[in-house]
Amino acid sequence: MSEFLIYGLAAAALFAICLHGIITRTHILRKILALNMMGSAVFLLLITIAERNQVDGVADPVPHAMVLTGIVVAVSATAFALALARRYHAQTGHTELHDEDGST
Amino acid sequence: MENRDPIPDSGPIVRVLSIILGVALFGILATAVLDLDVEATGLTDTVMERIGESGVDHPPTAVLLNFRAYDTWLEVAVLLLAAWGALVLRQATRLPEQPAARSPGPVLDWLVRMLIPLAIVTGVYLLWRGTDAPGGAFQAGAVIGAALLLLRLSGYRSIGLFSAAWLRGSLLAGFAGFMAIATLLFITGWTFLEYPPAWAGLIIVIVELLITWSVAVSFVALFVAARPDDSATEPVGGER
Amino acid sequence: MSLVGIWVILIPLICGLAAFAVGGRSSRVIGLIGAGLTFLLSGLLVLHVWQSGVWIYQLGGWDVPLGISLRADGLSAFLIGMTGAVGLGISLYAVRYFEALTPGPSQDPSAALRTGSGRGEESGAGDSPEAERGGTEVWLPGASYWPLWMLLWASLNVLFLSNDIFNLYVGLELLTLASVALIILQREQAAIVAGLRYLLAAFLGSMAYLLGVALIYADAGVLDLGLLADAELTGTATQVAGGLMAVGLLLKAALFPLHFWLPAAHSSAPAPVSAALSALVVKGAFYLLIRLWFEVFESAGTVSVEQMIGGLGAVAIVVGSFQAIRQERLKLMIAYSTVAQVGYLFIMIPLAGSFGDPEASWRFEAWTGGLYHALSHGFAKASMFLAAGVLLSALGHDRVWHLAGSASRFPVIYLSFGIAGMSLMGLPPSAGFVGKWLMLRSAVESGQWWWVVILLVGGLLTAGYVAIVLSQALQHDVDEHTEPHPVPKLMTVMVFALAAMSLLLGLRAAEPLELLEIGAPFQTLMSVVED
Amino acid sequence: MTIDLLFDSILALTLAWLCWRVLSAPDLFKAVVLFIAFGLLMALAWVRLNAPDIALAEAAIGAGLTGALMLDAAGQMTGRSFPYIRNPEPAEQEVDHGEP
Repeated sequence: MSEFLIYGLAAAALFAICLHGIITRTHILRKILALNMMGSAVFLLLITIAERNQVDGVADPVPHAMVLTGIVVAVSATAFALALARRYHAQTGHTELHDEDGST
Repeated sequence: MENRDPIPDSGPIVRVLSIILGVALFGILATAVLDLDVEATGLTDTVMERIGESGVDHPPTAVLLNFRAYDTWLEVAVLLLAAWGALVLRQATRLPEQPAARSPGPVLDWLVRMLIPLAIVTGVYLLWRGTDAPGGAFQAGAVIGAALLLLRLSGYRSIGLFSAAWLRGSLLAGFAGFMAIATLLFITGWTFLEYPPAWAGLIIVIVELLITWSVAVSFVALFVAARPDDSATEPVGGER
Repeated sequence: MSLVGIWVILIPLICGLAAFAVGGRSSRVIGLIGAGLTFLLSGLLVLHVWQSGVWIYQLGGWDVPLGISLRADGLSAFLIGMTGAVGLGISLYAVRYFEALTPGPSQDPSAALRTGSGRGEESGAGDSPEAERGGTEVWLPGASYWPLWMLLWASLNVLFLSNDIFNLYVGLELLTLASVALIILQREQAAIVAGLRYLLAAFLGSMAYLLGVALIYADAGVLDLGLLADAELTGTATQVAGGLMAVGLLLKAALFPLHFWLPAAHSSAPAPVSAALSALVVKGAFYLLIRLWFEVFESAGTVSVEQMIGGLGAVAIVVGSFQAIRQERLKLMIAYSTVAQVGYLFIMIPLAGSFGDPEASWRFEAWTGGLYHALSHGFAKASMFLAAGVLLSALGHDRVWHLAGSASRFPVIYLSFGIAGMSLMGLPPSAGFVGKWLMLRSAVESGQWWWVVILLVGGLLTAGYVAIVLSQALQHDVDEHTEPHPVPKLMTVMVFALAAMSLLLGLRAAEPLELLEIGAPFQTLMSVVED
Repeated sequence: MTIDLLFDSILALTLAWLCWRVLSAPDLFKAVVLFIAFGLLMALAWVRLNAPDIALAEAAIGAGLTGALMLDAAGQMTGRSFPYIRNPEPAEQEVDHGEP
């Protein structure tokens, strides 16, 4: 049953790597990619938990439902963020988030 | 090789601090994971005991559309909001029309003619299967959405599907339909989001159908609306 | 009557969807009906909890842990009531505000409200053929405002009523997406950057929260808040989960140093949206944090962590206030003031935390004090942002140093600004005073004198930026060459009404405080007497 | 059993490596392609973890749809498929701020 540990630790590692990516990468798309993979890391942990919770070969369906919900929520937020990023890029040509310096 | 995104692109101090933070976080998370019991049952038994009352046989579907239907209902609202937000960004009530002059070409035409029916059949199959085996509304919606998108991107004038009223109706269908069913039952005395046992299976199928359609159209809307106005920014004289 | 908790979620959703489906100008009517009904239902819910105590509802008829339950205790009712009252005020204001934005043959106040660059207007023009091809439908910011605002309101009520940690995650996401969609309503470049940064920050916060949910579920096997509270979790996994959830929510509640996204996001939105974000949305994350902190992680919390969060709150008060004093634009000043005021809210954590005697009455005092401060800030900050919106649409700018002498033209606006400022400073007899007084008393009783110093210094700093605005406005040298645009009366009335509420709630604090006792996670004065 | 565990370990390590590559591959397009591969491998891991339906959703939505959105956005932001963007390098951010 150390399948649980392998994937659980993998989820922990992925989460940490993605946090590093969000902090250090300034390109908006990289940040969005990192956030998405961070979501996948959490989902991986949930599915690992579901597998651990199995009874007679049936995995725990509650984390499965949570992951399915989470995937849809994540893609919604991602698509919206991409739409914003692309509009921003089309307006300014920037690929990084710049402050407006309070000017209008 | 074009390198427009120099990596790494933050200062060295930030990088070092971030690595320290990342390693510390990994350590903390690993400790937590190692601390968890390796054997547990969670809610598996609880779900399996009552699955007979849910109207479906596939446990995740039972959880999604009956036991925790509230989550799913709100999740469809999140999707609706994202699509609506993308439309706000375009200041549009409908999706832009596909530039008309693009002709698919024989290969693409053949491919589209083959793929679209296949995708739709796959989608419906996934939906239908979802009641007793892996599959379900969101997967089916994604596949059908991909088919619609392909239809659009390959230059076909879609069937008036994305007029303002159609778009709005399609985006709303899942959330509003789900809400209408739940509200009607609620008014007639049932607990909110409770289905009459005899009707549970049918209601779930209807709700899944509506969600599938909304998911498919939302994905198309998100994909198309995410593009900054191609028509507006194209050089003057270009095709509309 | 006992089902009012469902309707308070359903009605704004139904009205929001109806406004969405109808579109165009009539969405305003539906939005207003929705605001009125939701306000009434919020009041009924408060009444219901007041009379019959904690309300619990099993959705779908499935008992926990299988299903999801809704729960309204005094705290939930308190915040739903606040949201209802502030929301109604904002809605009435927004009717007139967005009318002024509607393109029409009259003079062009929209140009005054648009602070965006020329670029945004150019692409706006590029879109219009799109809208024209859609037939009679012209794109109106107001038409999108109403459905989104109704959805935002509903998601706040979802958040305050939900009793399931995963469902709360979905509620948080709903709240975030509605907020961002509202921020970018006018598509100004500054708003798009701010909205994007907010969305990414909130997304990160949600992921941390969700990881915490996963760990808790792995540890406890349930998601229901009540069951989790009974389980009295203390393991390492729970502590890590608590830390992750707390950090995620602190990011969403914008506690220093995780506030980086807030000032731009709150100041670049349209005024009714800024008001809703600062007054209500920030409280959503704050509410969830204290709910979890004092009910689920009660036994896992430690004094040092609590003191640290309070310390961050103290830094937020000082840094936020100084930043507010430095700002040249009024909306940014008010947004930085929110950063500072959020700091106050988190001083409650060490005061009501596990410092000293766990049975002590000061814990409840601090808890109610913090919440009362949240209430007063809700009304006062909404009034301030709406006041800034009036000035912006009348004068075409909101630069603090160019407001000189405008008090003679907008006496009610500045009077309201002063009253709201008084509440933020915590001067008697405002509601802010009640909150601060309770927190001060708790700090003295528990012997944590260092928070007394912070609370007092914070009041002085708040007085600083409020005084800057008022002293500018009261100067004599009137800027003659700009004739202000006429501003609808209703907007001014709402600014005043919200400010007045922040005062009245200070004069009549007994009932709201008693409401908070219902189902409170502490030994309350009442329960001590009963024992 | 041990072969299974070996497979799981390799899969987990590959996932971590891919994640790192997505964040550090110099070419943005390549990063997005790696991201799609990451999503598909993640789906494979979920199949191993007895969650085939969720794996299906991840492959269709997480890798497929998100990947397509990302590719489209990367195309715009690297200026490869959207010729109207004049200067993608953020060199003169102060100049192009006001008038277009």
